[in-house]
Amino acid sequence: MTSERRRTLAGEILEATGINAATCYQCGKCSAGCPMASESALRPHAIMRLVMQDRRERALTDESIWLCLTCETCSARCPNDCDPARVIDAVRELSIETGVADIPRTISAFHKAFLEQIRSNGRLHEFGMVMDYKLRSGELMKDVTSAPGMLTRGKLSFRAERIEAVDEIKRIFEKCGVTP
Amino acid sequence: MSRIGVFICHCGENIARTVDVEAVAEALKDHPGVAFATGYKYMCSDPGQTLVRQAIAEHDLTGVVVAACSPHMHERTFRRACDQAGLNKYMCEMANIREHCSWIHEDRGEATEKAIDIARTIVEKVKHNQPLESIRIPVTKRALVIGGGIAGIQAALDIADGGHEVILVEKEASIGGHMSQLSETFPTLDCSQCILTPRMVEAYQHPNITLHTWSEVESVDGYIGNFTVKIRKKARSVNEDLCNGCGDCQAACPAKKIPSEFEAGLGKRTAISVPFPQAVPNIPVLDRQNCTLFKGRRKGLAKDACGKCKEACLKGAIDYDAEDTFVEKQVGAIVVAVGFKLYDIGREQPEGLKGYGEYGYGEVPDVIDGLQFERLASASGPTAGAILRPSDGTEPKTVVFVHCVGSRDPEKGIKYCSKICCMYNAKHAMLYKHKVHDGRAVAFYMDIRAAGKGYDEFSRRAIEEDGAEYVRGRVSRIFRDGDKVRVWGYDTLNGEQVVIDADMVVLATAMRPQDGVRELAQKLSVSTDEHGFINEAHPKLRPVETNTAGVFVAGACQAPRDIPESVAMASASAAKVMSLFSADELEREPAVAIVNENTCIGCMRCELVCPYGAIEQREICTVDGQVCGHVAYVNPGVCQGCGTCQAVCLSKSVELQTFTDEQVYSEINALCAWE
Amino acid sequence: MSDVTVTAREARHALTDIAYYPGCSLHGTSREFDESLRAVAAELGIGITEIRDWSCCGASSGHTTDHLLGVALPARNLALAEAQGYDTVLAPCAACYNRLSAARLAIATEDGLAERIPDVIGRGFGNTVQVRNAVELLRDAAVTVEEKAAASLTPNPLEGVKLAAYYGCLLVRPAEVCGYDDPEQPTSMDEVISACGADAVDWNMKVECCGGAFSVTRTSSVVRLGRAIIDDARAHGAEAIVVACPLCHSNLDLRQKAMVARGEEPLPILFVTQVVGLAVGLTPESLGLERHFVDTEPLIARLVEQAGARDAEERRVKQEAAAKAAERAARQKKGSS
Amino acid sequence: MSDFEPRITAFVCNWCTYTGADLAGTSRLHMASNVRIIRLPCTGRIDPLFIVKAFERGADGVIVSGCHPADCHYTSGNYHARRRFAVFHDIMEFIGVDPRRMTFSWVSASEGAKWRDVVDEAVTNVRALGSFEAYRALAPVEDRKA
Repeated sequence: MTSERRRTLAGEILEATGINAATCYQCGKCSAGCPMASESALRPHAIMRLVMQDRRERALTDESIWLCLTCETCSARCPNDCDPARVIDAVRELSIETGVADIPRTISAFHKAFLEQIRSNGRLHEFGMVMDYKLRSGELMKDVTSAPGMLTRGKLSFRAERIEAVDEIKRIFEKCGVTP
Repeated sequence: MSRIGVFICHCGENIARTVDVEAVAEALKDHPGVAFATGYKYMCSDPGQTLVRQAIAEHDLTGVVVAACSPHMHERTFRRACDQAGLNKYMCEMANIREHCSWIHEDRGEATEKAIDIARTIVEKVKHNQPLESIRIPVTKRALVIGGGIAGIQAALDIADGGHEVILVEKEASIGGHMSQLSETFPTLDCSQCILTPRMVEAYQHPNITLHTWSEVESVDGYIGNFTVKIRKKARSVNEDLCNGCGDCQAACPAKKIPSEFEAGLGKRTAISVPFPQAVPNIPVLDRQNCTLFKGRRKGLAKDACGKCKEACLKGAIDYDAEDTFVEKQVGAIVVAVGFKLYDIGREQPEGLKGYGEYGYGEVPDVIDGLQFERLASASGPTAGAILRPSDGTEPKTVVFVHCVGSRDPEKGIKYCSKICCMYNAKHAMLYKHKVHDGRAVAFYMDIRAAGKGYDEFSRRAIEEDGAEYVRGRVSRIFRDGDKVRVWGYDTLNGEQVVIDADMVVLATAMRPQDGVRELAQKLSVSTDEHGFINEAHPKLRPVETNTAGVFVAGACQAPRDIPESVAMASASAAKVMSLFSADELEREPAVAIVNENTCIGCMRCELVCPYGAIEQREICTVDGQVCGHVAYVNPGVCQGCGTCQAVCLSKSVELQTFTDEQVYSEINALCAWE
Repeated sequence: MSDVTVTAREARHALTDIAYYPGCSLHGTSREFDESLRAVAAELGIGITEIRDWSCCGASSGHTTDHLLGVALPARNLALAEAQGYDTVLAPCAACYNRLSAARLAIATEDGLAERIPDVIGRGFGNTVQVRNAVELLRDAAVTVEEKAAASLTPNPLEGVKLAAYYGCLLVRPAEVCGYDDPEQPTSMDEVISACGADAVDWNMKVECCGGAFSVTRTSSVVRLGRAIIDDARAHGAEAIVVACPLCHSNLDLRQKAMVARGEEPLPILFVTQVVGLAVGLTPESLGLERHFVDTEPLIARLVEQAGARDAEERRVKQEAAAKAAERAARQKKGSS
Repeated sequence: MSDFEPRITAFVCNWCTYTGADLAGTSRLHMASNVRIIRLPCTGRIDPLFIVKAFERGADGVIVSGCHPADCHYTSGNYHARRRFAVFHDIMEFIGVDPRRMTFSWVSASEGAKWRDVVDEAVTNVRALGSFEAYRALAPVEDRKA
């Protein structure tokens, strides 16, 4: 049975999250409240449907899954407890694993830069992060105007905070098989 | 030594084709205890039965086995025949060699062999049959109907017209139930009041109906045909015999600002009041919670703070010191028709439900529920039928109707479909469009469920002719924005978010079981489902019976129901009640369990497993009357004869008549005749 | 569920000796949240100690990239608090609060996770510490806040100030993770605001999303969502929006520059701790109010002015009373002679 | 062993399975003739000793069948039966009766075809297991005939 399921997208989602996509009856309440609906091609209920129909290609490669703010509004209001937010999380993970992800450059750059900061310092060094992000995303000039303000307001510092047990963090990343 | 007659039927060719009937007769002739065995073409025919009767006389038979069709087919027939011949009818059993043999086998040899086995087995059983008397239960030909909504009224009228006494108990001040609150009814749009009120009056004036309003069922004892019910008549503070319903008390009452339950909170009432002008009976109830006088008394004031109604009443019908009284009655049957309530979806939920913070019900005045819209649309309502929104009394130009609020929502509501909402939403949209021609009606739905005569046509009409806009998708949020109510929805059909600035929103909230139905079910020992609806005895074949004999169910207390269904169920229960009342005594097969008090150890495991509560403890005394222990006792009136008690009895002290251990074991033993 | 989510009732116990998990933002872009929190905690007698060698919770990048990572990173910090002998962790940053709570829930409910985590983080872990946020903590201390506000140099300085409590996503959703307040119509922050003597306005965008982590990556979205929130708050008469989340703060504060540039009236965005600080009479400097992009000066000025006016009024009343008394005394003199 | 025909005793409830078997008959569904039915009001009435007795008297297999859960004519009799047999099943195995000789099933009044399948399957299984000799070794249970 499970091996049967593992082959379908819905099966994999079930394994990863314990959520049965078939419980979604497409009422659209999730999409009605989604703050990003106006900007994304696939709305929460559509992603649920693609999962149900095992349309892996469409679900995993669409930019929309990367436009989710994980604000959880959909899950909070879902009448049938389908937890679309969690499903979308899982779909994202799958799309990374299978390498088909078409992550908007800026967003992947952001996540990568962010995680790299954590891996190497244990904490987020925003200044370093922003610099790294700019390099990864190529958005060099964006927000440069606010950087000075950040500095004068003491919101950004050039010096990174590094925790003592950085190796612990590196180990966690290895254990989870994540390399930014 | 028993002398059993075995009668093997050819059933034309049906049995004889595959079973060698004569061979069977031959084989049985020599079987110990068999005095006579013969075959015949049609055993159930009159000559066939005569043959049985003669044999009983000639061979002085002590038992009869008819090897023919299924006992479900002809057991009655042949038992009657035996009875006529003076042989106790419970000494007659059937061996099923048709359905269970000749019809399902081809090989004549095998079939014949099996037929012989079957006949032998039953012969062995009959050897241990005992002459029994069928149980006769006297029937009190008076019915109790609980609930005075349309279902209860219908059931009461049908039974009363059938010539039997009916006691109708209603917990509110007037009968009429939810139907009296409705404006117009789908799919015909005829006025609810106009079709209901006459029935209410009829029930009130019917010589065979005793009406107890402002009353509740306190306790129920006994069993089918013989229930004893105790009814609590709650203190009305108004003498029902003296009151002439002039309404002077109501006019005099200073507490006029109390939200009216009948108007679903959209109107006000006085502390002493009749719920609505057409109330039946037209006798007010004094609401002690909100009455100035009783508030004063609760505060412990030395002198009564009010008394205007008493002064105003020329009949002297008002009695501030009235107390609850009780009426005890014998009834033979009970119809439960306590109806439903709406799921109040406000944020505060007493019963573990979550409520809908996102819909602002109870916080945004112009977000109302279906029943409130009924009152707005009703000619007798607070706005005299004009659609005006609660907040500022203006006419809403855009009204949003939301389906499935609480229904089909396991997370915040209940998982079932409330069934009537699709229809009343369509009705509401229509009524609104009929009253506000330039208005816009938008309905958010998941599916349109309009199965019923003329139902789908009706909901289509709302869309096609009255121009209601149907949007497929649930609503995410409803909130107040200035003097508008903003609705965030989604159109799943063309994949767009839909934002509507409405003037009023109507939520089709779910149908739930009436308060206190579980307690009532307990009193009646009928079961309820996970939601609290009353369980029918069989979902298909016994839809208005309950698992307690003599208790029937009608209307929305069994499941979400619309008016026609409720009425149909009510008439069905009435028919059941009347067939029950058609005889002076109930005759029942003596298939009941009997306890051997000498061996019973009083462990009462039987009481635990009995599905009918037919088993109770009974004290046993020594000769000088000293209680020396207890044993189980089975009430034959209540026992239905499942035999579960016997299977769990440790001391083998309980026997199910017609299926005793002796009988079963001798059947089993007979099967080794295979050797 | 209730054993892993902290209900207000559970939280009522001891407001002292709490493990403090500031999180990266409070050490960086939102240090005023950290400063004001420490100042307020000291003032209210809430004992908080920073967790030794805490690390980042992974924020949304963590769990959007890998579920296990998203659980492990918070778990390490909970394990630290456990090891350092605490039973409650204060995570003022809504994002951290959410990640920490979510991790607790996941570990308590997902098969095999509880067994797996110690190996992943290389530490023993019993999942015993409760996670609480700043709003929750201040709501539980509301009585103290009222007293202090009444007793401050200029009593109830925030009196009459209209504030919009903005919860956003991470404080209230998902309900089974947060669960300390109603997910659709929360009241905790409003309670804190009223305790401060200010008026909590009734508005509509309390729990709508501000754009969260998209601040840098999809600024356009953040501006769109932020505007809706700011406009609604202003429409309902708010003089400032109160937040308890660094992300919300920077999204609403920093991104308002665009609007201001277009000549729109800016709306100050305050951390809930700053509001409480002002109420109990702490100085704006000690609360880091100068660190905001949207100038809080006008608001402060208005408070000072209001306080001044009230003092003047009181003084006038006193003088009048004194004058009357003097007159009366004089008249009596006349009469007696 | 090829010509061995198993003898199977079926304990069925009057309201569901017995009626279902009637339906099989009226629908002329042909099936193996090895099964002998003993009619009881409800599976709740079935004392495990009935089954022991059947084996003791030389049955090679036993079928117990009643109403589907929740459809019991007596509301809960079949639940009690179910619990009882859950335990009983293991006991039989313990005393050396191959559980495959026992079939427990639910056949409603409308499932004539299902009854046919239950019968044929039971017969095939028991035929494969061969004649139940062990019963001769079972301690003779004293006849309950009074």
